[in-house]
Amino acid sequence: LINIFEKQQESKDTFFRVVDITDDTEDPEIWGKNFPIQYDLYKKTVDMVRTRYGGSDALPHTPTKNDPRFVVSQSKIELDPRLKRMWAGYAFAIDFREERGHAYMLDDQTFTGRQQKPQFGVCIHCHASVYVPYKKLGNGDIIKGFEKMNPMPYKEARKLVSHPVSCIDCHDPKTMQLRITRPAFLEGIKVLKETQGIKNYNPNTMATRQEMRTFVCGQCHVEYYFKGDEKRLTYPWFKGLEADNILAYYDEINFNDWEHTETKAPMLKAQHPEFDLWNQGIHAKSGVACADCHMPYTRIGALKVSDHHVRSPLLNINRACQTCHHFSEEELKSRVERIQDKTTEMKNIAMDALVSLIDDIKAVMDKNIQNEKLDEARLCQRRASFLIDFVEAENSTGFHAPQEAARVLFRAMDNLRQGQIALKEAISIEEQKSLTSNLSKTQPKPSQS
Amino acid sequence: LINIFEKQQESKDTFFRVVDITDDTEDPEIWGKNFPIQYDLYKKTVDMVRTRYGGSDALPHTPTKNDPRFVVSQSKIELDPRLKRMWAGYAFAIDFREERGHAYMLDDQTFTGRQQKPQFGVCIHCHASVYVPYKKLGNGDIIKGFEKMNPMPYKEARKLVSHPVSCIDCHDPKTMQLRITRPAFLEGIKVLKETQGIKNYNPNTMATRQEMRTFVCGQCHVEYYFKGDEKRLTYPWFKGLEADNILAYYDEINFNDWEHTETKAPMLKAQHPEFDLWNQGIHAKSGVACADCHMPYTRIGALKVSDHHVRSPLLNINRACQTCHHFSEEELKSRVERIQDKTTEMKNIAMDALVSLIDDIKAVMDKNIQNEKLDEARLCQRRASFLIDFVEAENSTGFHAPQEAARVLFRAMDNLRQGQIALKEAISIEEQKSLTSNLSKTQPKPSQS
Amino acid sequence: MERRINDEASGFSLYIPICICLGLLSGIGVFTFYYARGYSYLLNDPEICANCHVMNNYYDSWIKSSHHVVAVCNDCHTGHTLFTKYYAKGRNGIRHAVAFTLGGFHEPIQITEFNRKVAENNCRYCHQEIVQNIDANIAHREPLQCIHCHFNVGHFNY
Ligand code: HEC
Ligand code: HEC
Ligand code: HEC
Ligand code: HEC
Ligand code: HEC
Ligand code: HEC
Ligand code: HEC
Ligand code: HEC
Ligand code: HEC
Ligand code: HEC
Ligand code: HEC
Ligand code: HEC
Ligand code: HEC
Ligand code: HEC
Ligand SMILES: [Ca+2]
Ligand SMILES: [Ca+2]
Repeated sequence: LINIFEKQQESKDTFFRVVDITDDTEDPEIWGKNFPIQYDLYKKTVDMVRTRYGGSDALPHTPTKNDPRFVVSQSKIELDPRLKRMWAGYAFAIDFREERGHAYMLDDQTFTGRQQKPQFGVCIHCHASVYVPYKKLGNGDIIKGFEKMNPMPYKEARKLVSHPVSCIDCHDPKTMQLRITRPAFLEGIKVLKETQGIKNYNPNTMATRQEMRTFVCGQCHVEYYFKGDEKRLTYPWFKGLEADNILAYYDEINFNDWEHTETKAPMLKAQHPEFDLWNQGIHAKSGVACADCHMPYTRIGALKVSDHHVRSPLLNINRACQTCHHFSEEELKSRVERIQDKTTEMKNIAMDALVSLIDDIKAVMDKNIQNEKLDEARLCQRRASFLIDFVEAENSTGFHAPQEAARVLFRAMDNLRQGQIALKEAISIEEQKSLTSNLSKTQPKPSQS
Repeated sequence: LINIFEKQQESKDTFFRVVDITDDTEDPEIWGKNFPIQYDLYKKTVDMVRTRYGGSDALPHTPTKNDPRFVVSQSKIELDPRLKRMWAGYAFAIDFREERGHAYMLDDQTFTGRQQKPQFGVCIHCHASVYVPYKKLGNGDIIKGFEKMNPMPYKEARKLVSHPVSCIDCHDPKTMQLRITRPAFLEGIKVLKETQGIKNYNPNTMATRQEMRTFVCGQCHVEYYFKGDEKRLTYPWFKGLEADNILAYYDEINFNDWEHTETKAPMLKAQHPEFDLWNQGIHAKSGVACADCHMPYTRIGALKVSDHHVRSPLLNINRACQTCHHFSEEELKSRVERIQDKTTEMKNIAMDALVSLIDDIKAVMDKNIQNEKLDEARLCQRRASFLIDFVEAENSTGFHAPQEAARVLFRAMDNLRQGQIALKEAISIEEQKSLTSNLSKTQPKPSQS
Repeated sequence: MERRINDEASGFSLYIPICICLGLLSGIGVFTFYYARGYSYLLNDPEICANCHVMNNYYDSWIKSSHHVVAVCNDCHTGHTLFTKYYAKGRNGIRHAVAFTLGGFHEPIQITEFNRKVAENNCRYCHQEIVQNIDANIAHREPLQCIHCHFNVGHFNY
């Protein structure tokens, strides 16, 4: 009677361990000996297939000394030059490409044109298997290793790592349980839970299995910034996860990524806030995890395994969606694309409006106008630019939370409107000034007599 | 225990025809003799219960000669005075209230403050049981009756009807099948299907049963306008059902509802586009009909009947939603309110932006500036106002299609931005003029010599 | 996520209903159990579940489900060990007979935590082999819920 539910206790460890895997086993090939199916699927992330808005194009590239890659993905800044205006003066205006499979993460970072500007070891947190290197660097303490690697020059830190994200980054080698290994996420989620009244949150002991199926991805697919000179990787979740919360936080600590070369506005850049946006959507509310869609179970022989070929679910609709949604693949594809088309329509209108605000700010600056209203317009540019970027950089083109993505673009548009009003006022203030100064010219001043 | 006997009896019995119902039986009470359960539920639409954004408040009202009602619902223009600025010069600025149950439709129309402006028989199409009256008026032909009643003075037409929407308006008395009785819908859906390449569409012969469960509601819960002097009730679906399509159509035929008293802009009013917006949502795509949520099946003993107490589904979540969504009532309620809160946040920002555009247009007019750029600003007001109204007047507060409602408000905000730019240009053009005219004053003109 | 689960009868408070059940076996209890076909639970024929109109939807959609050829109601809704089988049957038979007679249960009907565990345990009983890899090989405080993804393999929910 006690063990009505004994079934699930039974028959653990039914796979045989060909080799022994320890907490220092970095190389996925060795893990692959015990888990050949997952390893073979994992290697498939080299595939490059396009969807309407996702996946990636395989473009041939003639290797150079600085960039030995034979194949790269399409350049987003060439496809949409407005992005260069948006990011004028920032490394992203040099090189920004469509992201592709996990297998490429380390090379793509090492050889991106953005390396023309000095980069640091902190970058590697999300582009390589750093668990073992962190441990070594910190003599067993990954936090210490993290703190040491962050401020290193990139080239130097790069020498310490050798694999893209690997088994050890997501799995506990003893139990194969999911495990969070990324210091920035451990600190970020702790801060976030505190804002919700939960103290000392530790996902590795307190998260449910279903939550872990999202958190392992949230280690990297998030908006981030580098705090202080020690370049500590920080997730800006102090006021919450929504775009507005993050913007408010950056404003509060007045953090700037760079100064816009055309308008001198203090700018912010948003990067891949998948976890952040997903959290605002109906799937998150329904407990649907990243892995449910991006690593759906797939039957191999008599076994169900998680599809370690992490990719666009639109390339795998029957497994990724149809267990929960009993509609045809075409229908489900069209639902996603309908959401994405609308997001894209709004994003395009917002981008044009942003570019015209940049033009108009410059036009006012050319008139040598300089007053507080102009600064206000610059603030509007900063905010609008960040909010648009939040949706542009988020890689589901709005799907992870359609209404929320639209709301963020709506907020951006409101800032662009206020920016135009500020410019109108900046001009009229100036006219008042010149009027009064003209008057004063006509009447001889006491001082002159 | 008697209970059990009853239950097992119930499951067998089908209804007996107590009375004979013909195609001229207008009075629901008579139908009620054959269908007592549906009739009792139908009468319940007098209930007034509030939800966060829907339902209705029962407010006491001291009867007057013009308005003998003892109870009315809350006034939306008093709750949000910005609406009076939005509609300045139009009847809605006099009286506009939260809508309530079907039982009130005829009284609320007869006694609304909007009757202070002359109204016509066309109004009655959606506020009374007109099927039998139309037939009488048109000697058997409802279309003829429709055409006759439309241009009548309201008071005169009002004498011809005596019930709110009744059984005969939705049901074929012989088969009890759903039936479309509203000329404007028959014509509107025909036009719409033509744009989709389907000729001579007739819902009564060509629609599926599930479609009919939406179409009967679409007879009235739609955006509309009155065409020409014959005041023909017309549904503006010539380019499609989306807000942009409808706006484009009105612009093309340049139709105006009224001229804005403050800015002289040619204005448009949107009304209850539930059917129009629902069509853009995921529920429509999934074939979920109005009746599925607003008239869910409910078990009375062993019988399953459609809940003819048409109301907010949030007052009936277990039947309205839980048949499809396996979440708790609280969870489902919070999902709806989360969507509605975001819609409301955007609507409020847009309303403020609209009011400030109105102020700014007036400010420019006060400077006696008059040029094509000012007219452009007025067009932006017209468009933004219609788009905001489309979401404001749609009674689900965005729920019927969350992303689409946000997209419509985004479009409105873009128009408000362009309006401000147009005003900026209107001013600078004027300055050019005055500059040149000043110059010309200083030099004596040939003509003068 | 808050799944729609009947919080009544938390999985393991097993003895209480048994006592009630014994109690009910006298007087009207017997009548109810008999007349309202509570005993249906003691038989294996799905049609018998459908004795109750409130079960009809489930019966009708079970007929259309991927499982109707391989699993009857009781394969999912009663345990596979002798004791749990009759325990669950007796327990539910009485609860449902009473609920049916007195009415006042939540509609749509919600499975109790106890019966969800019974059902998912039966998923595992039949699909042990195919799911052991995702179920047993990953040690964690709790297993994944089958119905998170496969919520209507047996029938739709109403
Ligand atoms: C309900 C299913 C679902 C969930 C849950 C989900 N996604 Fe996605 N994701 C999608 C879809 C659909 C796309 C769009 C793919 C496309 O456009 O080809 C997408 C796109 C992406 C992309 C871009 C993929 C590409 O091909 O360019 C990334 C990265 C991503 N998601 C990460 C995540 C992360 C991280 C999480 C969890 C925080 C998550 N997703 C949760 C369905 C989902
Ligand atoms: C260690 C950091 C890290 C972790 C952990 C991680 N990702 Fe990624 N992911 C990346 C990087 C970096 C890229 C881009 C690689 C590139 O473009 O070279 C990427 C790319 C992707 C893509 C885009 C693939 C394509 O074809 O465009 C998807 C989808 C994705 N990740 C989903 C996930 C999911 C789901 C998880 C968790 C199960 C996850 N990622 C965990 C860093 C990570
Ligand atoms: C918080 C985790 C994180 C950090 C830190 C991070 N990245 Fe990434 N990076 C990602 C993810 C996730 C992707 C894939 C999604 C995307 O491209 O939007 C990505 C994609 C990329 C890509 C491929 C797409 C592109 O932008 O061309 C490059 C190159 C890249 N990162 C370089 C860098 C550099 C350089 C740094 C340090 C300044 C850095 N990354 C820091 C997570 C991170
Ligand atoms: C980006 C994160 C990530 C990486 C890298 C990763 N896994 Fe997994 N793995 C997962 C997730 C998520 C699950 C599902 C776990 C669960 O359901 O609790 C999983 C499950 C598994 C399981 C359990 C059975 C199954 O298929 O569900 C095995 C075994 C496994 N992974 C092996 C590997 C091996 C071997 C590698 C390296 C070649 C690897 N994993 C790399 C995320 C990852
Ligand atoms: C584990 C279950 C699960 C998986 C897997 C899943 N969904 Fe969903 N999906 C849901 C739930 C739950 C909802 C919320 C509505 C509901 O209760 O049915 C939802 C809602 C949606 C909606 C409507 C909400 C919106 O944002 O417009 C769309 C579209 C959708 N899913 C598409 C997809 C696609 C495409 C995939 C695969 C990439 C997918 N879903 C994978 C469970 C799932
Ligand atoms: C998927 C369920 C669903 C469908 C389908 C649906 N509605 Fe709704 N409807 C709702 C919800 C939820 C609300 C919000 C109620 C509230 O705020 O109290 C609502 C609100 C309304 C309201 C305002 C009710 C009030 O209490 O003020 C009207 C009128 C309405 N819907 C008409 C329609 C029409 C007409 C259709 C079909 C064209 C339709 N609905 C389709 C769920 C639905
Ligand atoms: C003949 C026209 C007509 C038809 C047909 C019609 N309605 Fe209405 N409906 C109205 C009017 C008019 C009101 C507002 C009554 C009032 O405020 O006095 C209304 C109000 C409502 C409300 C608001 C109730 C509240 O408490 O706020 C809902 C919900 C609703 N209708 C849904 C439906 C549904 C669902 C259908 C189809 C099954 C339908 N209506 C068919 C004209 C109609
Ligand atoms: C195409 C159908 C239709 C026509 C034509 C129509 N109504 Fe309505 N009316 C509705 C519906 C549906 C509602 C409930 C939804 C709402 O109030 O937004 C309603 C609500 C109302 C209400 C109650 C809420 C409020 O606005 O105070 C009044 C009063 C009203 N109508 C008056 C009129 C008048 C006067 C006319 C003629 C100028 C008219 N109606 C023409 C369908 C219509
Ligand atoms: C606003 C539209 C509307 C009005 C008015 C209306 N009904 Fe219905 N009725 C429906 C819809 C929708 C259904 C569901 C039909 C279906 O599923 O095909 C329905 C179904 C029925 C059914 C079939 C059994 C059931 O409950 O599903 C009966 C009987 C019925 N109505 C009687 C009446 C009576 C009597 C009245 C007047 C007191 C009435 N109806 C008024 C819309 C309406
Ligand atoms: C007849 C079935 C049915 C009914 C009734 C129904 N829904 Fe849905 N709902 C769906 C389907 C189908 C989807 C699309 C996603 C999916 O495939 O699960 C959906 C999606 C949703 C979503 C996510 C999409 C969005 O717009 O964000 C929400 C929220 C939702 N429903 C709430 C409700 C509520 C609240 C009610 C009751 C007022 C309701 N639904 C009634 C079938 C239904
Ligand atoms: C005496 C009439 C009757 C018969 C016969 C019947 N049921 Fe039920 N059943 C009910 C009622 C009433 C409920 C709702 C009880 C509640 O929710 O408290 C119910 C609820 C359920 C539930 C969900 C509630 C729970 O306890 O988890 C399941 C599962 C179920 N029945 C399965 C079955 C199966 C399997 C059979 C046939 C072996 C069956 N029923 C035969 C009347 C019956
Ligand atoms: C293949 C397994 C399977 C079979 C066969 C099966 N069921 Fe179920 N049943 C389930 C599961 C799983 C649930 C819980 C579903 C949920 O909550 O999403 C359930 C839930 C229920 C419920 C409660 C309703 C609810 O949504 O929780 C009832 C009642 C029920 N079943 C009756 C029956 C009857 C009667 C039969 C036979 C005609 C039957 N079941 C056959 C697996 C099955
Ligand atoms: C009595 C044994 C038995 C029980 C209990 C059972 N299944 Fe099955 N199930 C089978 C068999 C045999 C098949 C293969 C039949 C087929 O492929 O249609 C199957 C097929 C399936 C399939 C593949 C077909 C489909 O519907 O997609 C899924 C998924 C599944 N079962 C899940 C479940 C879940 C979840 C449960 C518990 C709620 C469950 N099963 C309970 C025997 C069972
Ligand atoms: C996160 C979602 C998810 C969960 C949780 C889940 N499954 Fe599945 N299951 C799937 C997907 C996706 C497939 C389809 C695999 C394929 O088609 O290759 C599947 C397939 C199956 C199949 C059919 C395999 C075949 O093709 O014959 C069975 C049986 C099954 N699951 C049983 C279970 C059982 C039992 C549980 C609980 C222990 C469970 N599943 C939990 C997603 C899930
Ligand atoms: Ca990509
Ligand atoms: Ca209302």
